[in-house]
Amino acid sequence: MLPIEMYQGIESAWCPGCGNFPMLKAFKQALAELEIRPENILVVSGIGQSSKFPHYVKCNTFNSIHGRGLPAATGCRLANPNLTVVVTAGDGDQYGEGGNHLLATFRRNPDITLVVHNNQVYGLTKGQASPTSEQGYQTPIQPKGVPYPPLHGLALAVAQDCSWVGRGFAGMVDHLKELYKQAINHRGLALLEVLQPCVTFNKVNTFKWYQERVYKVEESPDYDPENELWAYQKAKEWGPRIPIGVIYKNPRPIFEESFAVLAEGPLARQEIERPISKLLEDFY
Amino acid sequence: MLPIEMYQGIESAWCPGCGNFPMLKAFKQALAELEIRPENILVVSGIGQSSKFPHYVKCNTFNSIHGRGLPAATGCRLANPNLTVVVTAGDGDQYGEGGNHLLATFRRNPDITLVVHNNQVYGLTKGQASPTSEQGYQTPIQPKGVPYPPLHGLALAVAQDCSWVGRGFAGMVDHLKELYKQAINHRGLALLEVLQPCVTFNKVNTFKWYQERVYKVEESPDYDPENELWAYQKAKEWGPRIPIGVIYKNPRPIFEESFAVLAEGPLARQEIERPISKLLEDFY
Amino acid sequence: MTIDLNILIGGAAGQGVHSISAPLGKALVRHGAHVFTIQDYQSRIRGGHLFNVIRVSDAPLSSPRLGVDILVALNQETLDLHREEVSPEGIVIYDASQVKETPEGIKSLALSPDTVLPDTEAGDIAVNAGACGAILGLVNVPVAGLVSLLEETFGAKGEEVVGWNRQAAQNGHKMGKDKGHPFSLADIAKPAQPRLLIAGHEAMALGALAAGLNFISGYPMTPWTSLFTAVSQRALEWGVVVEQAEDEIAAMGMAVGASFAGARAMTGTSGGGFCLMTETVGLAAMTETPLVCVVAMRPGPSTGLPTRTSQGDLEFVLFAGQDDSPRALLAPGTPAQGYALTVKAFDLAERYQIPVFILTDQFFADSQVTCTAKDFPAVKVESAVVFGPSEGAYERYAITESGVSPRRLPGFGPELVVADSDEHTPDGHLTEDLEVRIAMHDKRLRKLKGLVQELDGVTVAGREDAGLTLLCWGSSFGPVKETLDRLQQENTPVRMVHLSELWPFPKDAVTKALQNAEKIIGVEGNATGQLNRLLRQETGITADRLILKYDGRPFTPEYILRELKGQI
Amino acid sequence: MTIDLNILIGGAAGQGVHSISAPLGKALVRHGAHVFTIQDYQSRIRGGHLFNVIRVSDAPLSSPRLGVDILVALNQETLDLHREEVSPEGIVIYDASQVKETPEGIKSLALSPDTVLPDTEAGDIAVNAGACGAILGLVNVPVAGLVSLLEETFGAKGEEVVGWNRQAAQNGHKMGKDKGHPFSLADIAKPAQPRLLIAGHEAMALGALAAGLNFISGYPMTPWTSLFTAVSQRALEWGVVVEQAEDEIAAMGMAVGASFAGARAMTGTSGGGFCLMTETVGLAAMTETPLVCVVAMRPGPSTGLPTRTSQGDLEFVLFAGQDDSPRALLAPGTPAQGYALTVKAFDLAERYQIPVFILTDQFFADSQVTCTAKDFPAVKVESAVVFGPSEGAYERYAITESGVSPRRLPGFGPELVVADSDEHTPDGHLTEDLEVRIAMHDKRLRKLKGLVQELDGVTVAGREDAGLTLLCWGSSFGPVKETLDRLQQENTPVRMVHLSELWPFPKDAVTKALQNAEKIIGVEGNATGQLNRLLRQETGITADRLILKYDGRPFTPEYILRELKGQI
Ligand SMILES: Cc1ncc(C[n+]2csc(CCOP(=O)(O)OP(=O)(O)O)c2C)c(N)n1
Ligand SMILES: Cc1ncc(C[n+]2csc(CCOP(=O)(O)OP(=O)(O)O)c2C)c(N)n1
Ligand code: SF4
Ligand code: SF4
Ligand SMILES: [Mg+2]
Ligand SMILES: [Mg+2]
Repeated sequence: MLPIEMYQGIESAWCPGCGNFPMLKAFKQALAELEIRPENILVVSGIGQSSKFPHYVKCNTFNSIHGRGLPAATGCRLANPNLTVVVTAGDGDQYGEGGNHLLATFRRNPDITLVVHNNQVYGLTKGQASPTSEQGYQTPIQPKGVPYPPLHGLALAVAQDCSWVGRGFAGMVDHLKELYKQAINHRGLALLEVLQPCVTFNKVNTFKWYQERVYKVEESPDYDPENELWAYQKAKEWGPRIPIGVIYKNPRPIFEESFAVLAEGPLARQEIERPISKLLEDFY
Repeated sequence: MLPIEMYQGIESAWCPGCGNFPMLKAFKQALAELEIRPENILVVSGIGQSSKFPHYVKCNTFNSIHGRGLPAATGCRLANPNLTVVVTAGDGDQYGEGGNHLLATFRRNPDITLVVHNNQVYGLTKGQASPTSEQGYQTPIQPKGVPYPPLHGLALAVAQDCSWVGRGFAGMVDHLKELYKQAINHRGLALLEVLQPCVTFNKVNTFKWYQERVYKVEESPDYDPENELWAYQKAKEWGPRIPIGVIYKNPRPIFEESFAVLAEGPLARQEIERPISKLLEDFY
Repeated sequence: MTIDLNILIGGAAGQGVHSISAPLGKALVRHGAHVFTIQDYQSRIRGGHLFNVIRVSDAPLSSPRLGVDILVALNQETLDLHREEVSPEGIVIYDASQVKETPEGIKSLALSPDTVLPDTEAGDIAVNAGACGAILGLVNVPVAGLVSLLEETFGAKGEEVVGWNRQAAQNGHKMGKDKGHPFSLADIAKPAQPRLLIAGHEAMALGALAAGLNFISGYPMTPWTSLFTAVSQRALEWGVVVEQAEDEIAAMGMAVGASFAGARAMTGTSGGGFCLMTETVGLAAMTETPLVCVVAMRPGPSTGLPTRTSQGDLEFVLFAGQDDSPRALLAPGTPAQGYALTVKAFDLAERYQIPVFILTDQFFADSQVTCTAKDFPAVKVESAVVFGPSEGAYERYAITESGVSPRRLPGFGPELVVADSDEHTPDGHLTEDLEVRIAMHDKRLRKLKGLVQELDGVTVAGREDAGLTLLCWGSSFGPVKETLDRLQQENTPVRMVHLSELWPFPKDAVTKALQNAEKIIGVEGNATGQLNRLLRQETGITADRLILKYDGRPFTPEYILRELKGQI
Repeated sequence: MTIDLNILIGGAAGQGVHSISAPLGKALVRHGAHVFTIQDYQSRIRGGHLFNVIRVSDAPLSSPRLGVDILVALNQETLDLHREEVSPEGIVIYDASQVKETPEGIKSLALSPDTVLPDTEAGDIAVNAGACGAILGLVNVPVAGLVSLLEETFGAKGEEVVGWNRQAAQNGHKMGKDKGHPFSLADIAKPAQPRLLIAGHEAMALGALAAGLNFISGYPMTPWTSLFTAVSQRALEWGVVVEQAEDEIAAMGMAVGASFAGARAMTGTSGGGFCLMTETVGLAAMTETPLVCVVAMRPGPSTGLPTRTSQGDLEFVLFAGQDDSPRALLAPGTPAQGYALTVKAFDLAERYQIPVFILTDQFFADSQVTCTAKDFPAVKVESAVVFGPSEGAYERYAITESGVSPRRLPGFGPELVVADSDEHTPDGHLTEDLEVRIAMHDKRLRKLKGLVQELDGVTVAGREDAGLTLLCWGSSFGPVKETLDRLQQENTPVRMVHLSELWPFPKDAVTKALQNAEKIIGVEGNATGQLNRLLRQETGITADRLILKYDGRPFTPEYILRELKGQI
């Protein structure tokens, strides 16, 4: 285990009490326990409160644009398969603006850990509805409430054969840390959605609200994360009881393996020799 | 029943034998039987072979840009809820470029019939892989074959509580016509995916290939389209047997109903009176 | 102007800076003062540092200025950061429960929940309403106006809260008064007609509503969000369909669809989101669908400084989308222009069947300016849609001299409306015919000929014979205007030319305004002089020098004057 | 040139037009002729009308021209559409099984499966290879070269297919020969060095590979697809990672990510897709990530004419993305330039850490030109990345005089690489500091100063003292060059100035090239003269007249000469 201080980033700009803080703690703890040194990890993000996350961890960082963490991260993996790549995304970032990349990335199954900070709200832009906001949730844009039901990120993942699907809760740091570790260790795309209370804007889905509802799914008598139908049902369970833990495990080949050239390591280390005379042969 | 000739559009530019032709026939037949006159229907499309469809039907048409049929169609419904709105999309168009709108539209549930012409290939751009191309399918861009498995459009729809989900086959025109009728009559978002052989580029998923695999799901002894789990399993069934027919029915309120102003009919017919003195009151 | 007071209220995000400045500004306007406010905030929700500045005068104001007369410090950081700016006669009001190092060498007034409202649980309310009251006390304005305002504002929160506010305001007022009146507004007379205090985006929201807007779609993005919110808050009352889209592509796509089907539609965003809309700009142009789109600028490139101001998207918006396509581009400089140009945007979009863009920025969006009802003339909403039976076959894209074809809506009669993003025949179907292509492309671009006749938006001020002309556009109007006023007061002759209607470029009007200019200095909120490039491209005229600002903060007269040193 | 033959091969999509023109062009080049080909096709897969034109000469060719000497009509429509263009001495070869109305008043040769390869099931092969052979027969070129070419091409399809091709070619050759040799290429000498026939996008694919490309992502879109395909087809052999993205946003995002992590990355698209990439242009600029992006233009607005040519996206690409950000923009005019500028693009991107754009179009992409190996000089790939231990703390965005900071890659040592789309400190973390903002924005834009020193790309041809200068850019090079040659042959003095490196605008070189120009006529493939606006903006110089074309078809010397009538 490495010292957790090793991962100290710059000072955060989050609100006091934000659910992002325990996530940060759990994440650093996970890295320390996995003994992944700062220089070997790359955290990619979009834009949002959650996307400031990599600045607060000492690591390689690519803080990209709203909704576009996944394409950038996929490119990184395709250039250097030695990097441990984590994407930290907001619920708006990934399920709203970036939804199309989510669909495609499920198919690709790159070796990326995708952490969706689900606070059921747009934090950074001051409290508009996110795709996971509950129906009826009132916002400055929808004073009568969001007119339709939320998106089911985990169910989409299962339906699309995502190779690892889990949910954590920022209010349970140790449990969350273990999930981070499993997700990072998983070879392939791991979607880890974290219930992350936004203490400033979301007055409905608070720490207390989640606390009253979450349960550790691995403690269920019928726990069966390799069973797609079981996983699908758990992924859709959202109400008086909300499951947290590993919901689906579906080992599949990773996308990077389909490129022979990547077997030789990072592209930046490979010699490039392409004699123009050979290239021209087709055109005589 | 209206005469089918009423729906005669301009001459088509599709390849002879294309699966789009029987779709066109079934669609016109459905309109004729439903007695929807050309002026009361609006067909919206993106860009692709399938998106030329509305030109070949006599109707109001909004042929938009690649992947963006749904947003435009949603806007149309929100301006005039009297219009019968159908979107004709390609598999690339809707599951590739337009995937994010699909996710959001499932949630909204506008009263739109979304027809995805699934030929498992990019037709108009000459045979590249589409999101539904089978793993291993060889294309000019992927000479070794598509490296990952296809997208499961119908399973995504079920997972996201789409209010009507069905699949048709261009090789079974009467069955398809009935599906068009049901989808159009359904109040809410109806996703009708049609297996539409591309005789020019897709030499794998041919009429014959589909013919050997499709079966009418409504004839299954356990047929139960109002049961989500059953629907989910059928939506994922793709192999030696491929179900066609109505797969999921999940009646839900339509999104347009959440706007009081639309209860008064099309926006273009409503008087607008906003005295500036009233508007200014907040600012004194 | 005989009075010119700058009140800076600062603290951490979440501490209540707006709760002080909002009622204070209004109370001062109701009292009869002219007020101009700006907001300066970081891209964070709690903590950090933000401030509002309320400038107060007995004469009309159009700009912020440097310097502070009354500093309200809700925390230590505010005091540390702004103490230097306070004028020697100034005063510091501070929250003594937060500020640990008492300001020295300057008059000061400590407030805290304990001193303003002892023995209550009013907390922040005490300091916020107390500071408001104290400021009014300091400037010798009766507290009654503020009290009734607080009653209006907090009425819904119950009698206890209203009571706290009332009491805190009164107690604060007394504490302020006890300090004497270093700055007195007592002599300001109430105007015959009440004035209003309104921000640029608010004025545009009213313009849109007055112009008949009944559909708005958008995706949140600072600084566009304030306009989206201002409309949405009024949507239920006025029957506007509002939809928050999944992304900007959908926001624009829905607006185009809605407009096609008969709505008076608007969308908007900021630079990053506009990137995602550019494809649909072409769709609107090609399908000849009316559309109003607001682009609220902020510094880039990329995410840049999300909550700051910029004038950096002029060329981008002008040329966004593939190939040549017709559009109009407006950029208001004041709330009154914001209102008028929004109304004009809807009208041009409707009559020319094109996308019309309005460029704003954070400075314009958030700055409140004192206006009168006359700045907001009533609007007659006119539709250019054709209803009723047609003579002969209907062609959506009939070739006409003006480039504009009679527009019908789908579903309102037997005429079919066929629209296509591909090049198309007059009846809307796709074609690859060479002649039709040329005719259609010409037809679309011909609209610019009519459009340019309707544009002008050139405001000229100052001395005709001045050797120096300041050229600016959009939100820089106010700071440049005040620069001009100050120079004229010093008897330095100077002129200004401000453009608010930028495309199709009003060549004739601009050339006329600039033809006798001896020396032109461009003033722009970007790093390269985008308007100046456009000017040269369109007229051959080019500025002799540029005064540029791209630190995300608005121009001030002081900044411009400093840059002008040696030029006059 | 003493020989100038135009061979037009037309039919419905799917009939085999390419199967005739591809081997024919190659065979003629191997024979020693100069060949220039164009493709004209509709946005459909089967049916409709498409044609290729193969122009053949004994002298170098750079342009298509009007007129037809040999018309190959695979169907009636081709005959009907192009009969008029055939010169009186011309000849029509037609597929008698498809063409029902025999051409009259002109020499003709009927082919059909039955006459070329009776009693086989060769079908289309008979007519396709037969027509190839017939043309060689007509122009008096031995058939052996064609036969071995067909053997190479169809070898993989088995002996039967090869045999049919061989036989059909020989039979066709005889049939052609029997018509006599209205046009003889017999005197053309084989060049000392073999020549090659290559299209613009193919040359760029080679340039990219030679420059060390090892990552390409894209989404299909005509005419960009041909470049994406040309690279992908060679990817396995040369170790290039290829990914077809879900949309253009992802295509560009992946390329930026890959480049950040150390790949030499490229992406591309056409106008509509580029709209979706514009946000990521800013990301690349802000994070200072090298990137080569090809924008293959086609007529718009919006979907427009998807398979046609255009020069309409110059301003769009130049100003795409919010606020001012550094970039370079190149636009090759010939395959040789396409190769060289692609190599240059990778080099500039790498050294300046910016996005570099290459503008092409359908005409450039698909036109094959006869070249020699000398047009494709070997490339030494140089990386500007820093490896190895650092001295002191590593700052990704260290402020430097050139604006370029030492670039490291994540995961290659203890130095952390922190990149951010927000405004950031030298070590990459987000900041709202005003001074840092100014310093960073200046630093980024400072790169343009170095860049402009490296650009030139001004080709001047013709008589220095000519009264008339034709100004053009990108793919119009060839047609303008031939216009010049023809005018000079008639002893009309004329000059041309062609620009292939457009941003940062090489002001000095262009001003120098144009300073003595008496009359400038701009030749551009768009409706408004985009280069001319840029020229005026950057230099104050403006064309006296514009010759514009926006019907989706390439310029021809005939078109330009016609438009020039009365101007010289
Ligand atoms: C293209 C684009 N659109 C919009 C924005 C504005 N924006 C910044 S963050 C954000 C949403 C934040 O919500 P979420 O992703 O849920 O993250 P959170 O702040 O809640 O962690 C938005 C809309 C942007 N930066 N870029
Ligand atoms: C933004 C954008 N990207 C790419 C294209 C090019 N394009 C046109 S159609 C098409 C895909 C066609 O495939 P699909 O949607 O499956 O329709 P099909 O032709 O197979 O019916 C593509 C990529 C485009 N028009 N616009
Ligand atoms: S706004 Fe919400 S999500 Fe953002 S930092 Fe504050 S509490 Fe956290
Ligand atoms: S390419 Fe395929 S999908 Fe397109 S028209 Fe031809 S057969 Fe149909
Ligand atoms: Mg969120
Ligand atoms: Mg398809």
